[in-house]
Amino acid sequence: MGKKYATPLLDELKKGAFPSFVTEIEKAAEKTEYARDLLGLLEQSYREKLTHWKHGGIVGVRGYGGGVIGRYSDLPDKYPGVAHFHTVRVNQPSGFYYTTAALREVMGIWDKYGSGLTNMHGSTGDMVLLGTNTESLEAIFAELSSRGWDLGGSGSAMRTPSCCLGKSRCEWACIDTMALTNEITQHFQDEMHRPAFPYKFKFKVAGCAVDCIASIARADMSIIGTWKGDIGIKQDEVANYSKTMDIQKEIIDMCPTGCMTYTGGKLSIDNSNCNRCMHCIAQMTKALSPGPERGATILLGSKAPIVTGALMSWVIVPFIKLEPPYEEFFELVGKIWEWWDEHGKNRERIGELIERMGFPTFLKGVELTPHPAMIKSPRRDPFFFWDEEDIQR
Amino acid sequence: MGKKYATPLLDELKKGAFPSFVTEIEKAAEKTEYARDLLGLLEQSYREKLTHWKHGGIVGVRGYGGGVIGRYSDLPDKYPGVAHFHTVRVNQPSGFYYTTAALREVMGIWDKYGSGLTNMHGSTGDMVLLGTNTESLEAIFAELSSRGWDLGGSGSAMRTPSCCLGKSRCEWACIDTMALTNEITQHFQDEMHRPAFPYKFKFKVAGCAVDCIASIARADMSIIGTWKGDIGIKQDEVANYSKTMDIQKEIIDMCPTGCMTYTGGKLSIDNSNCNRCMHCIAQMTKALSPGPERGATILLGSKAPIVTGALMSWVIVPFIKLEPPYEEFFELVGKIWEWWDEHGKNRERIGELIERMGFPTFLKGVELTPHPAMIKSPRRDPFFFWDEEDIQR
Amino acid sequence: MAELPQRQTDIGPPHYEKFLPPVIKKNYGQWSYHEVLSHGHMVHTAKSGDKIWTVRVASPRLLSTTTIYEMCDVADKYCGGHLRFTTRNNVEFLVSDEKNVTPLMEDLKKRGFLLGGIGDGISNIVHTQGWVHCHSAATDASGLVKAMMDEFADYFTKTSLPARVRIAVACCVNMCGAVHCSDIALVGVHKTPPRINAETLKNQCEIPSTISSCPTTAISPDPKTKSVKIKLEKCMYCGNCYSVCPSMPIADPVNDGIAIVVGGKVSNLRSNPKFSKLAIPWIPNNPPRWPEVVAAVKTIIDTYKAGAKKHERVGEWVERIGWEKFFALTGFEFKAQHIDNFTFARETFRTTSSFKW
Amino acid sequence: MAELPQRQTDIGPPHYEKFLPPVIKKNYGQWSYHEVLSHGHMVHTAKSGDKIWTVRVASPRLLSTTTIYEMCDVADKYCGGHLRFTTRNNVEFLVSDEKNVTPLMEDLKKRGFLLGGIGDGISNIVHTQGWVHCHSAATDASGLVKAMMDEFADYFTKTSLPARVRIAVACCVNMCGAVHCSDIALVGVHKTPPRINAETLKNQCEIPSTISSCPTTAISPDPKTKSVKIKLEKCMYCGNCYSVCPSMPIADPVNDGIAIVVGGKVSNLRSNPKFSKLAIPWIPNNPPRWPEVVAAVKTIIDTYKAGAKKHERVGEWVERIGWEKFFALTGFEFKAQHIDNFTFARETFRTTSSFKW
Ligand code: SRM
Ligand code: SRM
Ligand code: SRM
Ligand code: SRM
Ligand code: SF4
Ligand code: SF4
Ligand code: SF4
Ligand code: SF4
Ligand code: SF4
Ligand code: SF4
Ligand code: SF4
Ligand code: SF4
Repeated sequence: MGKKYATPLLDELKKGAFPSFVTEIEKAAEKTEYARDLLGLLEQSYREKLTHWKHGGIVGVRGYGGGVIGRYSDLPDKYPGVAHFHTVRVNQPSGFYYTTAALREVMGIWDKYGSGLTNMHGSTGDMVLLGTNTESLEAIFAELSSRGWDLGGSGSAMRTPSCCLGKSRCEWACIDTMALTNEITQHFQDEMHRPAFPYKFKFKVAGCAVDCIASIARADMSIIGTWKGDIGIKQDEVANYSKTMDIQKEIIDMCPTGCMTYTGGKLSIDNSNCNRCMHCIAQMTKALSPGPERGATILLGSKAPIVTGALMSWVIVPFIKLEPPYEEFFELVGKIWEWWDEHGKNRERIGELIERMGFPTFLKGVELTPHPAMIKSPRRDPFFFWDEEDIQR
Repeated sequence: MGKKYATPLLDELKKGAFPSFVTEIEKAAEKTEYARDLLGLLEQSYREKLTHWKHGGIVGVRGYGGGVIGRYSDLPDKYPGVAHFHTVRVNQPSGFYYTTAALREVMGIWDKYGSGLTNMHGSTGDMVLLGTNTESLEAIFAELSSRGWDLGGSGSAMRTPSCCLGKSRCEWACIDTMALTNEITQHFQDEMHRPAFPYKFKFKVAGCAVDCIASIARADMSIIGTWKGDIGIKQDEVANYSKTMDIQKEIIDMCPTGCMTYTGGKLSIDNSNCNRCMHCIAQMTKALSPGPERGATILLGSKAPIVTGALMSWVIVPFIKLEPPYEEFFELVGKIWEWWDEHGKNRERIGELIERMGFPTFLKGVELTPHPAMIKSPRRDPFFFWDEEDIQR
Repeated sequence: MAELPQRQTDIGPPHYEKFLPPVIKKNYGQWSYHEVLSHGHMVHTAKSGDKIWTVRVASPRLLSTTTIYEMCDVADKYCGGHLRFTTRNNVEFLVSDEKNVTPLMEDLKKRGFLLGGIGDGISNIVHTQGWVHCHSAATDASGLVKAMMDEFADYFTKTSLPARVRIAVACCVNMCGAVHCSDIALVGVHKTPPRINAETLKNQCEIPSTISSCPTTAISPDPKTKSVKIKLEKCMYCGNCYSVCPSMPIADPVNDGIAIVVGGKVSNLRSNPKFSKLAIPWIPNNPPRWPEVVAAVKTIIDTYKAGAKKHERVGEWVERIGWEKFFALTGFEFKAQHIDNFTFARETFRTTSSFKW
Repeated sequence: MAELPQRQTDIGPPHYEKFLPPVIKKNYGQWSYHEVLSHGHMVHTAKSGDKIWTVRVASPRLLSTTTIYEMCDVADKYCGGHLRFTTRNNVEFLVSDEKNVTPLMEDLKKRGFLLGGIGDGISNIVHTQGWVHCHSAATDASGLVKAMMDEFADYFTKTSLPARVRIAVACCVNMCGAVHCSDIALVGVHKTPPRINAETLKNQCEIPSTISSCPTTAISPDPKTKSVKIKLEKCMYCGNCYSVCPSMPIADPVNDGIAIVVGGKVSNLRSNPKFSKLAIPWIPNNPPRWPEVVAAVKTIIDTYKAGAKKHERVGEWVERIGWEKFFALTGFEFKAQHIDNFTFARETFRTTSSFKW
C-alpha cells in the first residue's frame, strides 16, 4: 500500500540509530486504515504543534467500568480512520515474560480488530493496544478473554499491578515479586474492573531496594523487598574484586552509613548500622548477598505532581514477611481502602488524603503502630495532639 | 530585712553549683518590696504549677508605643508588691560592652524606681529591667534618657537589633557588626519606638558564618559576614597544628565540600568549591583566615514556630559590601518594609508573607535578581508562572 | 464477522509461570550472580551452575504487530520461543544455550535491532502518548524520545557513563512517565491559561468539580455566563481543569513547550530516592527533532560525565557540587521560575550562608 | 520625688565605642588568633602583638543590681572598669594586663562565681521569663535552667564534649529562646485546649482576630453566647488564641509539661543550620527540680558523648546515625506525637526503604 499522506516532518524521524516509531506506524499502515490516518493526523500535529485528540468519552466493555480509554480525533472527517482510536489495556503477565505463541495470539486478535499498533508496555504495565473503534470493543474482549487474557485497570479503580522480574532472574530478590503481583491482581479483580474508589490506586512490587520497577515514585502502594540479619560475605570473592576494583573508593567510601571497613584484605560490615541500601551488594554481587531473613517494607502514597505536588511513597510497615496466602497483607490493604473510602474526597489519592488528615491519624485508622522507620526525622514544631487517655482529669 | 514568705520550694533552687536566680531575687528582696512579693508569688506558682501573671495591659512612656511590657499579677491583694510588675526594655549598646560607670548608673536608676532585678540580657538583646509600676515609668525614662540611654523595641515595630562582638575581639569578623548594628538602631529610631508594622521585625548581625548571635534562627533579617577570594593559609602554622591534631580526620574529612587536601604536609584548598562554612578556619585559626574581599550575605525570614512553623532565614542577597554610609543596605530595607506594609496581614511576619505570596513575587516586588544562592535546590513540580513579556501573542 | 467465542470476566492475566523459560523455572529464586558482558548482553548464573544469557535490544515502545512477529521469529530461533520486555520497555531475548548467544546477537544486528541498555549508560526513555494518542499533550513524546536516543545511541550501545542515567518524557504535567524521579526528564508544559468556552461548558462540565479541580483556586463561578471564570494571575497552567472539563482547552501551539528537570532517582543505593528538580523551565516545541532540547540534555550529560565520580548518579553529583555549581557549569540561566512557590517552597530556600561562588 | 531631668527621645543607645577597653579600640578589626586556655579563660592576640584576656563566668541572667555592682567592683579592680555580657548571657571580664589574669580568676572563685562556658562544653542556657514574669508560661524557665546547670556544671567548668552543646529553654511555644535551633531545648507545652470565658470574652477580645489567630481553624463564632467556640479535636494547644484573647486561658497545672527537642544548631560549620526535632513530647512539670527532665537531658548528653565524633554537634551525630538509632540508643519511646502532621509533615516521611534495624 502506498502512502496516503505526505509526512515530511515525520519522515525526519525515520533517520538515525534508534528504532523509529514512525517506521512502526508505517508498518502498521501497510495493514490498517487506522495507522494510515494516524500518520496524516500526526503529521498535522507536528506541523501545528498541537494535539488533535479530543477529550476521551467513556467507552468500554459490558460489565466492566475500565480497561478501555476512549479517544476521538477532532478531525474525524479529514482522517476518518482515526475518528475513533480507543486504547485497550490488556493486563500483562507478571514480569513481562511471554512465549512467542502467546504474543502472536494477542497480536493476531489486534490485527483483526485494531490498528496493529501497540505499546509494549504502558507506564503502568499493561500491554497497550493502541487504536480501535467502539464497535470492535466487545469482540476484542471476547477473543482475548476466551484465550485467557483480561483487561487492566483504568479510572478510579485499582490499577494493573506490576513488578520487577524478581526471583525469576535476579539474585537479589528478597520476595517473590511475580507471585505477589499475580496474587494481588487476581485477588482484586472486582476492584480493578469496576471503579469504586475515590481515585486510582496502584501497586508496584520491587524485589529489593534497587527498585527496578520505580515503585517508590509511581505506586500508591510500593512494596520493596529487604532483609534482616547480616549481609553474606565471601572473602575469597572480595579478594577477586580487589584485582579490578578500588574497594576502598568504590565501596567503603560510598557506603552511606560508613559501616564498612576493608583492612588487611578483609571486608567487614557493622550490620547494625547498615541501612540496606544495596550499593555494596550491587557492585560486588559475587561477594555479597542480602541477609538471611527475607521480607519487604511497605510504603504508601507516591504519585505524579497534580495537584499538591509529586509524592514518593513512605514507609508504613517497616518489615513484613510476604508469603502465601498473604493474609496479613490483604487485611492491611483492606483496612487502608476502607479508611480511604470513608475519608477520601473525589480525585484524592491515598497519599494526599494521609497528608490532609495527618499521618498519625492514618496510622490509628488502620491500626498500625508508630515506628521511627516511618520518618526521616521527628516533627520540628511542638504542636501535637493528645488523646483523651493521655490527659489527666 | 527578714523573709516575708516561707519559700521551701524555691529554697531548693539555692543549692547546687550554678548561680541561683532565687539568691538573686533574695538579694533584691533586701532592697525592694517588688522582689519580696515576687518570692511569694513565685513560690505559689511553684506549688501550683501555674503562672500568676495576667495578660499584660498596654503601658508605656509618652510619645513611644513600645519599650515597656505591661504586667500585672492575678493576686494583687495577696502580693501587692507585684500588683504592677512592668518590664522596661533598655536598648543595650552594640556588643554588650559596658564600663562599670555606665552600668552603675543604670542600676542606680533601677534601684531608685524598680525591683532591683534585671535580665542581662533579654533574648532579643535588651537590658531588661524587670518589674516596676505604671507611675514610675515616666521617671525612669527621664532619668535614663537624660543620661544617654533609650528604650528598645516591643510590639509591632522594629525590635532592638543585636550582634556578635565582631571586629572588637574576633579574628574572623568579615564585617563590622557593632558599627552596623548601631547604625541600624540609630537610623530607625522612629520605626523602633512607634509600632506601625504588621508585626515585629528583628535584625541580628553576625560577623561570620559561625553566627554567634544565632541570627539565622531569630531575626527577620539576618546579616552574616563572609568573603570572596581564597582562604589565607600559613603553611608553617599548619605544620604546628599537625603536631597536636589529626588534620586529615578533623579537617579534611570534615570539610563538607571535600575541597581540601593535605598531602606531603601541605594543605591546599580548592576555593572555587569551598562553601565558606568556617569549619577549617575555626579549628586552625592560626593557620587559616577568611578570604580578602569582605562583605555579608543577607538572609530574611526567621522566627519562632507560631503560626505556620518555625522558619530559618534564607538568602536574599548573596553578597553585599557593608560599609558606611550603608546606602544600598538601607534602601533595600526600605523596599522590603514597603512591600511588607503593602501586602502583610496583621501579625504576619515578613517570612510568612513571602511564603504566602511566593519568593519570586517578593524578589520582583523589592527588585532583587534571582540567584541560585537563594535556594538549596530548584523547585520540583513544574508549575510556575510567566509574565506577559514571556508570552508570545 | 464470525461468531465470537464465549467471553469470560475477572479471570486476570495468564499466570506468568506459563511463560517462563525452563531454566528460569528450574532456578527460580536460586540465582547466584550476574555478569554484564557488554551493554547488549549479560549472563546470570544460578547456584546450580545453570546459566541464562540475556540479550537486550531497544524498542520504540510504540510497536507494530509486524515488528512483534519478527521478534517472535527471532525468539523462536534462538530462545525456545521465550522473550520478555523490561520495565523500561526494552526487549530481552532469553538464551539458555550459550552457543546461541553470538548467532542471536548477529542476527539481531543484521535485522537492524539496536543492542544495548544494560549497565551504566542510557537505557530506553520511559515515555507517554503525546500527540500520538492523548488529548492532554503539550508536546509529543515519541518524537522527543527518538530525537534524543538518536543523539545518545552510543550511550545505549557501547559507551559507559559514571552510573545509569535514566531519562523520561511526559507530554504534560500529569506525568504518566516516571518524570518526577528521573535523572533527566522532559515534561510538556503550558505557559498560558485555559480558554473558557462558556457555551459548551454549561453542558459538558460539572461546575463544582471544575472549580475544585484548580490547585490555586483560580477558578470561580461566572453567574453571568452560567459558566466559570479564571483569575488569570493565579493560574499556573497546570491543565488540571481541562482534565476535568473539556471546555477549557489549554493547548497553545506557540507558547507550549518543554521543561527539563534533573537529578531524580528511585533506587535506594547510596542515597535516598530523589525528586527531579527544574533545570530549564521552558524550551520551545520544535518538532520534528527538538534541537534545542537535545542540545540542553547533551550539555547536562556532558557536564555530568566530566564531573561525576564513578557510581554517582546525576542527582548525587549535583548535590555534591551544589545547584549553584550546576547552573554555573551548564551555563543554564537561573530564573525566577526555578524558585519554588508551590506546596513545599519553604523547604527549598537556602537557610544557610554556605554556598559556593 | 525630686525634679526629673529633661527627657530626650529617639537618641538610641550609647555608642559602643565609649565602652570599649583601650586595647580593643586600638586593635579593632586587627585580631589575629585566639587560644582557649581553659573553659574559663582565653586570650586573643592582635596583629600588633597586643593581647586581651577574657575570663568568663556564669550568670543566672536574672541578676540583682547587687550582684551587678559586685561585678563592677571586680572589673574595676582587674579590668580597668571594663566588662561585657555574651550573647548567651555569661559575663566576660576583659583583662589587658596578663598579670591581672590569675588574681582575677582567684578573686572570682573566692566570691563564688563559676568560671567556664568557653569552648566545647555546655555554656549558659538561653532562656525566657517563665513564672517569674510571663502570663503565657506553661512552665518556669529559670528553675529549669538552674536544675539542669547544677547537673551539668562540670561541662561548664572543666569537662569537654565532642563539640559545643547549646541548650535553650522556652516557657511556651512562642519560644522566646533560640529553642527551635538548639542542640537540646526544653519547651513548655500544653496538652489541653483553652477554656472559654464567654462572659469576659465579649468585652476583652476582638472576635475576628481571635478566630483568625488559630492556625488550625479550630475556633468559630458562637452566636448563642456572642463569643466563640472551639472544635476540640482540632486544637493543638498552641495557645496563640490566648496571646490574642485573655479570655481563653489555656494553662492547666496537671497537664502542662515539657517537651524536649534536639539536634538543632545555628552555626554553618560543616553542616547547614538545623531545626531541633522532637525527642520527647511531654514530661510532667515537677518543680522545683524537674528530675525527669534533667534525667532525660542527661541521657541525651551521655549518649551523644559516647557516640559522637570530635567536632560533631548533636544534630550532626543524630543525622549520621539516623533518628531510628537515636531512639534505640536513648531508649526514648517513639510515639504518634513524633510524627509530623503540621505544615511540612510530608517532607519528614521516610521515602526510602533504607533505614537501620
Ligand atoms: C497510557 C498511559 C501513558 C503511557 O503512554 O504509558 C497513561 C495515559 C493517560 N493517563 Fe496516566 N497513563 C499511564 C500511566 C500513568 C502513570 C505511571 C504509572 O502508572 O506508573 C502516572 C504517574 C503515577 C501516578 O499514578 O500518579 C500517571 C498519571 C496520570 C495522571 C495524574 C494522576 C495524579 O493523581 O497525579 C492523570 C490525570 C488524571 O487522572 O486525570 C493521568 C491520565 C491519563 C489519561 C487517561 C489522560 C486523561 O486525563 O484522561 C491518559 C490517556 C492517554 C491516552 O490517550 O491513551 N495519568 N499515568 C499509562 C497507562 C498505561 C498502562 O495502563 O500501562
Ligand atoms: C523578654 C523576652 C524573653 C526573655 O526572657 O528574654 C520575651 C518575652 C515575651 N515575648 Fe518574646 N520575648 C523575647 C524574645 C523573643 C525571641 C528571641 C529573639 O528576639 O531573639 C523570640 C523568637 C524569635 C521571633 O521573633 O520569632 C520571641 C518570640 C515571641 C513570640 C512569637 C512570635 C512569632 O511570630 O512566632 C511571641 C508571641 C507574640 O508576639 O504574640 C512573643 C511574645 C512575648 C511576650 C510579649 C508575651 C506576650 O504574648 O505578650 C513576652 C513578655 C514576657 C514578659 O512578661 O516579660 N515572643 N520573643 C525577650 C525579649 C527581651 C528583649 O527585648 O531583649
Ligand atoms: C531488567 C530490569 C528489571 C525488569 O524487571 O525489567 C532490571 C534489571 C537489572 N537491574 Fe535494574 N533493571 C531494570 C530497571 C531499573 C530501574 C527502573 C527504571 O529505570 O525505571 C532502576 C531504577 C533507576 C533509578 O534509580 O532511577 C534500576 C536500577 C538498577 C541499579 C541501581 C543503579 C544506581 O546506581 O542507582 C542496579 C545496580 C547496578 O547494577 O549497579 C540495577 C541492576 C539490575 C540487575 C543487574 C539486577 C540483577 O542482578 O539481575 C539487572 C540487570 C542489569 C541491567 O539491566 O543493567 N538496576 N533498574 C529493568 C531494565 C530496564 C531497562 O530496560 O533498562
Ligand atoms: C562570646 C560569643 C560572642 C558574643 O558576641 O557574645 C562567642 C565568641 C566566640 N565564639 Fe561563638 N560565641 C558566642 C556564641 C555562639 C553562638 C550563639 C549561641 O550559642 O546562641 C554560637 C552558635 C551555636 C550553634 O550553632 O547553635 C557559637 C558558635 C561558635 C562556634 C561553632 C561551633 C560549631 O562547631 O558549630 C565556634 C567555632 C569554634 O570555636 O569551634 C565559635 C567560636 C567563638 C570564638 C572562638 C570566636 C573568636 O575567634 O573569638 C569566640 C570565643 C569562644 C568561646 O566562647 O568558646 N562559636 N558561638 C558568644 C559566647 C556565648 C557564651 O557565653 O557561651
Ligand atoms: S528490584 Fe532488586 S530484585 Fe528486582 S530486578 Fe531490580 S535488583 Fe533485582
Ligand atoms: S547495603 Fe549500603 S549501607 Fe549496607 S553495608 Fe552496603 S553500602 Fe553500606
Ligand atoms: S559570629 Fe564570627 S565574627 Fe562574630 S564572634 Fe562569632 S566567630 Fe567571631
Ligand atoms: S570553609 Fe568549610 S568548605 Fe571551605 S575549605 Fe574550610 S571546611 Fe571546607
Ligand atoms: S503525560 Fe499527559 S499528555 Fe502524556 S499521556 Fe499522560 S495525560 Fe496524556
Ligand atoms: S490550568 Fe490549573 S491553575 Fe490554571 S485554572 Fe486550570 S486548574 Fe487552575
Ligand atoms: S516563651 Fe512564652 S512564656 Fe516564655 S517569655 Fe516567651 S511568651 Fe512568655
Ligand atoms: S490553642 Fe491554638 S489550636 Fe487551640 S484553639 Fe487556640 S489557637 Fe487554635
